[in-house]
Amino acid sequence: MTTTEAPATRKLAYVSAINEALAQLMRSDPNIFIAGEDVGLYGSVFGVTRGLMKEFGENRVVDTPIAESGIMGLGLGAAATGLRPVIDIMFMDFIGVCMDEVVNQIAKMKYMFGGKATLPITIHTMAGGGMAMAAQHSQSLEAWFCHVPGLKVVMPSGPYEAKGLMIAAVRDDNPVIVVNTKTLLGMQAEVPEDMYEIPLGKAHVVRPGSNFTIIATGRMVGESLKAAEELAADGLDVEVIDPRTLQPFDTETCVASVRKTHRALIAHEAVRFGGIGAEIAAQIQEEAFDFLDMPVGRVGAPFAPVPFSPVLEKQYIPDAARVVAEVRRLLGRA
Amino acid sequence: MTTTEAPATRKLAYVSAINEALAQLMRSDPNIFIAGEDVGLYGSVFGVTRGLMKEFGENRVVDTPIAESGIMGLGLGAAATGLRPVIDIMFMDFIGVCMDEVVNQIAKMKYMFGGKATLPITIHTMAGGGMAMAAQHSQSLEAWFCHVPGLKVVMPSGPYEAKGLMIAAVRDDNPVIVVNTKTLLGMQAEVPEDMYEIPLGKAHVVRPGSNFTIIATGRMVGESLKAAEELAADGLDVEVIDPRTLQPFDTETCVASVRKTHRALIAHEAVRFGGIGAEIAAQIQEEAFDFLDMPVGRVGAPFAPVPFSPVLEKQYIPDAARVVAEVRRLLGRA
Amino acid sequence: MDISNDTLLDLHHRMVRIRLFEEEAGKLQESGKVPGALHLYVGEEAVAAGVMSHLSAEDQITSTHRGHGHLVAKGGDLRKMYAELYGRSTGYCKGKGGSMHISDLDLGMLGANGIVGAGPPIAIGAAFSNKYRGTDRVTICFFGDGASNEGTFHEAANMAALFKLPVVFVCENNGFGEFTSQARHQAIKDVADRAAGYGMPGIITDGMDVLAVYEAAGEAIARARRGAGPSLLECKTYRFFDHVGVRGMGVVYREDAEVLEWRKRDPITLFESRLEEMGLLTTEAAAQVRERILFEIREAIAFAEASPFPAEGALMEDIYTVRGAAR
Amino acid sequence: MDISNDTLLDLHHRMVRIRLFEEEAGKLQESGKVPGALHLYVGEEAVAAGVMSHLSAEDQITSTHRGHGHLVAKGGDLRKMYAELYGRSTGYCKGKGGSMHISDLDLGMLGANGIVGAGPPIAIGAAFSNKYRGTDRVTICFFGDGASNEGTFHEAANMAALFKLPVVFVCENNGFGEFTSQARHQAIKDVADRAAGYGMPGIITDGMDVLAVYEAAGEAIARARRGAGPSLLECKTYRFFDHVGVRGMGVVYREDAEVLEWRKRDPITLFESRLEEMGLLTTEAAAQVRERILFEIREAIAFAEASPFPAEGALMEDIYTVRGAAR
Ligand SMILES: Cc1ncc(C[n+]2csc(CCOP(=O)(O)OP(=O)(O)O)c2C)c(N)n1
Ligand SMILES: Cc1ncc(C[n+]2csc(CCOP(=O)(O)OP(=O)(O)O)c2C)c(N)n1
Ligand SMILES: [Mg+2]
Ligand SMILES: [Mg+2]
Repeated sequence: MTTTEAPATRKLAYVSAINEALAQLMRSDPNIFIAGEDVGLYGSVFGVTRGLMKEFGENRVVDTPIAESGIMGLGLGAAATGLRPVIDIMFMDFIGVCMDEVVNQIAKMKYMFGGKATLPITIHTMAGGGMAMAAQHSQSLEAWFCHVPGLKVVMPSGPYEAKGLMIAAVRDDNPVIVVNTKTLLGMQAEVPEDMYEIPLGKAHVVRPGSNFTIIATGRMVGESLKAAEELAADGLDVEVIDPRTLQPFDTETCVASVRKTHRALIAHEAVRFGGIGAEIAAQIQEEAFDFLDMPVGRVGAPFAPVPFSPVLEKQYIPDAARVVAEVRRLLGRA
Repeated sequence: MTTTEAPATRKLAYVSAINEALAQLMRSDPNIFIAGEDVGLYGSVFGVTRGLMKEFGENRVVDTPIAESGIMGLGLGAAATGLRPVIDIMFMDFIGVCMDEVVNQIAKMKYMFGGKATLPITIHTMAGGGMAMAAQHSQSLEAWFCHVPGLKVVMPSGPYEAKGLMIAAVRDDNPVIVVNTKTLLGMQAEVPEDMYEIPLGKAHVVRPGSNFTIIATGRMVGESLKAAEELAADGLDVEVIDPRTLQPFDTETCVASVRKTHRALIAHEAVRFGGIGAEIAAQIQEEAFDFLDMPVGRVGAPFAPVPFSPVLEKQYIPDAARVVAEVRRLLGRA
Repeated sequence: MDISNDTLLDLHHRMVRIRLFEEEAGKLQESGKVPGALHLYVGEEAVAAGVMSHLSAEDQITSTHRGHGHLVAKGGDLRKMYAELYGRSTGYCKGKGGSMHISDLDLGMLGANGIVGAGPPIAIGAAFSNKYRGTDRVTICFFGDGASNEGTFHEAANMAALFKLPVVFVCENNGFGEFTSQARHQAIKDVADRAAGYGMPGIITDGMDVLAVYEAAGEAIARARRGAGPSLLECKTYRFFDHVGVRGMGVVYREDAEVLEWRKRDPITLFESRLEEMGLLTTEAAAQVRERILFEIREAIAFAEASPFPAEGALMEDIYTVRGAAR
Repeated sequence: MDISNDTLLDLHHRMVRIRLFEEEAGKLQESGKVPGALHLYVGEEAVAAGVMSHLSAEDQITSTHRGHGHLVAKGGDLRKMYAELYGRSTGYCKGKGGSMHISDLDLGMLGANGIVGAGPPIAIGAAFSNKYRGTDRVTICFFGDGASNEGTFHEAANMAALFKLPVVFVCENNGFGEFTSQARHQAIKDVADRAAGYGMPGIITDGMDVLAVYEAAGEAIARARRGAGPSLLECKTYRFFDHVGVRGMGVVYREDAEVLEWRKRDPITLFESRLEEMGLLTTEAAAQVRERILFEIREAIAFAEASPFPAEGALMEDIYTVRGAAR
């Protein structure tokens, strides 16, 4: 864990950052293995495990049948007996077919057994739309898992976060769901070469600001930064916060920001109704009620399945423009 | 649909109200059938389908193997081809094993097919703790489904609601999840003998009040009524609202109440973090910000799996006392 | 086997129609005109054609992510199909579903599906419905060798056998689940071996020979129609293209030689030779069939391209059925 | 079969220990002392005893909702077991799990489970782990005839065979899934018939005959240990009590005559006759075994009753592992 290393000069794509994290983790701990559909020979359909089977062999990079409940159980049983599995679920949408293993088994085993089980298991998956993959390959379902005691949930917003959160997730002794975003896979940023952890449960102030707070997850962090630039023209000095971990949630950092700025909006790609933004908004008004100048706003997808047609999908998926518009609406400037 | 009939004089248990609704529905429409584990010969482990197989036969009251994905698919395929299935999932916790069918298939088929499918399917299940059934037989997971476009979600709070919402759910041409509460099954109340529908999407003001609003779901409606009585001693005139339907949510009725009372709290049995209370709180502060005298409060289960031991379970499950305490805390009177 | 000349030519026509539809779709995607992921059916035409020629529009099928072939074989309207791939409002799903959700309920096509293994539970539901309503309609469930490892297949197969539902499970065993060969995803050679574990017949047939499929499917379907219960029909086939898109050679997960070997048994070429031997088809006649279909395809693509994208309001429509608005 | 007298008496002891544990548990529940749902193992003792006597604490098992028998047979501490049923802090799960989640990881008992069919995926994970670490440890997956219809069984069985995992799937076929007889939940008579569909041996044995179970399990376990892969062992048995709780007669879903017929083949009585024939047990010796176990049970119940309930703070403990706190 070396978060204080000399600054990296190297740029890496998001997909490579994940890949590097996994390779370094596997080199550092022989108990770590990866299992999932086409993670081995093919290197995963998203390329996140490319080259790993070659380096670590079939026993540690396991191509599985298409059987997500079986795969998830494989991870659970292995974790309960001393290994440290990384289970890859190709698209987050597919987690429905192994929901019981995640929610009733993995999340609860420790508690049900009176604390005696330790389950250092990482579930890695890809969320989000924007690729014309329609309703069953584009969802962001993180809110479900944030509602389940026993799980941790992280959502990287860029290559640096993708690597650091993956390392922290795998090293954590609890079940952690890593929700990566497929449209970010090509995004480039500076990523240290050494292994570093981004601590779970700590939010990151990506852009400091004084009179408006945007709390954004995953892809919406970048969109919110763009929105912040645009809103600067309105005289707004926007603080952008990336919670990085959604469960446990860093209420403190977010509330401290809102106490300073008096205004807040939460932005995520998931459906707005019942998304994590609802919880964050509820918490902010609970903890910073007297500081708020206006209601806490929310930007999320409308209440519809993700449509296929790119024209519809563009209307569907939240972006910087949507954030700007909502901020202006809240401020009565639209 | 005869909601305006002469008042009933007959009392019925919650379980019998469900049973009567199902029997009347099946008599009225030969396309309605029920499928689930032990719903036939045994009449369901909760007794909700007792006597139905005798009256309607094995073809319409179908005992299935233990195979929830299969059962849910059976309902989906039957609904898509003209029948009106009621699918029984014994405990709500088990819905994890057929989550894909509910969320990726049933909820989305209509939209994915450009509107051409009609899926009049009702999913009936039992939620809630209080019976020392531990972590996998006691959950309230309605928030998951409220986050999924394409589904409707109802949560009856008493026998009257159990019957009227079931009839409305089955007659509705959309997938509706009916979340009943197992600890309410013995509750008695007046229930009309005829078939009546409680309209989906309409909240009910159970107890009018002037200076505090409690929005409560399922079992917490009764608990909140008790809390209201107790809070009357504090000089509070509490309005208790039962949304009855959680998706679509009747924001209007709730917001109107809060604009009048200026103070609100949401109470549900589900885990507080990410529960439907978060969404309701977020909406209220969005729509009634200037009317609020204090933050919108929330009562829900703590962030833990449901424990087995009755002493722990009692600490875990929200009740009237918890509501009273939270209201007092919010008002600075605790 | 008792099979009319008309049926023979119809089988041929169905196969060629699939092939050309898919080849054009692949080109459209490669040229960037059609967005999203396309799972093409090229190489497996004999399965869809052989099965579908026993069905009417009132018989249902459930499909997979690789669903174009099924819909074309069931008589799908190519205009609506291309329009859907293009994401236009005139498409089968008004542009909301795309390739992975293409469907035509009027033809009994209950949808392609983006979830592997989602079909079998839906299929038994349709079959249950047919039985419940006292019809002799049958439901075909298409699924892959990869999908045969999903729990949903197991649950549905068991229920189908138990309830003697009029359903036929057609396994399109093309030797791969995505990029994983059958030998690397299951310890058995024949998916049909699983049938006995549910109490239904398991039949293996040559999925490159449309007549073999036609005959085997005919028996299984007849069995289902007469109330004798479900069957599992495994068709050994091969996908010539890649899992997604067109390129099928020079890939890491299979040898080019293997592809070439299978291509020697191209179901269309095989069947055309047979028809020629039988004196039912000449090279010219075959070319004419192709021409006619290409004409239909070109017209369909033009239709698609001329069609409007979904209007702004469309996004929030078709999520719920409004009372009284539908059936 | 090569089996020592010690082992024979040990098998007997295990069975009686289960029986008496369960009978007492049933009484405690009927008297209202023990809350929640109890799924008792009475009638099926030969299965747990016959399998478990091949295992050490380093071999794992996954269990079901009907899990007491498995834990008792694996050497579970009756004090911690009763304390758990009572919801006390001294219980196996500190009172947080109860009957349906009773577990002892130190004994390799990976938990009873409230979800039917949850065991098989977990079992293959433990087996994978044993293989990964190069041990010769074996994992036993107990599951019911009802559970054999869940997709999870199918997925796990396929993966186990594919990866040649050291696991034995032991189907406790007691003829019912809850209140539904086997004939009403699957179209096959023998769950073992499913083994072939995965490429593993399927063996049927008399689940009321502890020696038959012992022998069949011994072979399957040896096979797993030597790296030859998984097996499916079906034990035909019967539950004497009701699905939940004690009353097993006068119920709507089965005939009393059927219960009585099976009770004639009570696994303990059968085995005691056999041991008597072999001159290894007398009526008095059997009574002494019972007495000793009852003594252990009474002591365990007293321990449970004297144990404290979980303290207030316990509710929010044991949800997450704090770094450095555990392994
Ligand atoms: C539940 C689920 N898991 C994984 C995938 C990703 N996926 C799409 S197609 C496919 C392979 C399916 O193989 P098979 O069933 O043999 O069909 P084929 O593609 O060979 O026609 C996979 C793994 C998915 N769509 N759904
Ligand atoms: C996923 C799921 N579905 C349904 C249930 C309810 N249930 C508990 S035990 C049981 C019967 C299980 O039958 P079987 O596997 O044969 O075990 P047995 O009870 O006969 O030992 C059922 C349906 C459950 N606990 N989990
Ligand atoms: Mg395949
Ligand atoms: Mg059973």
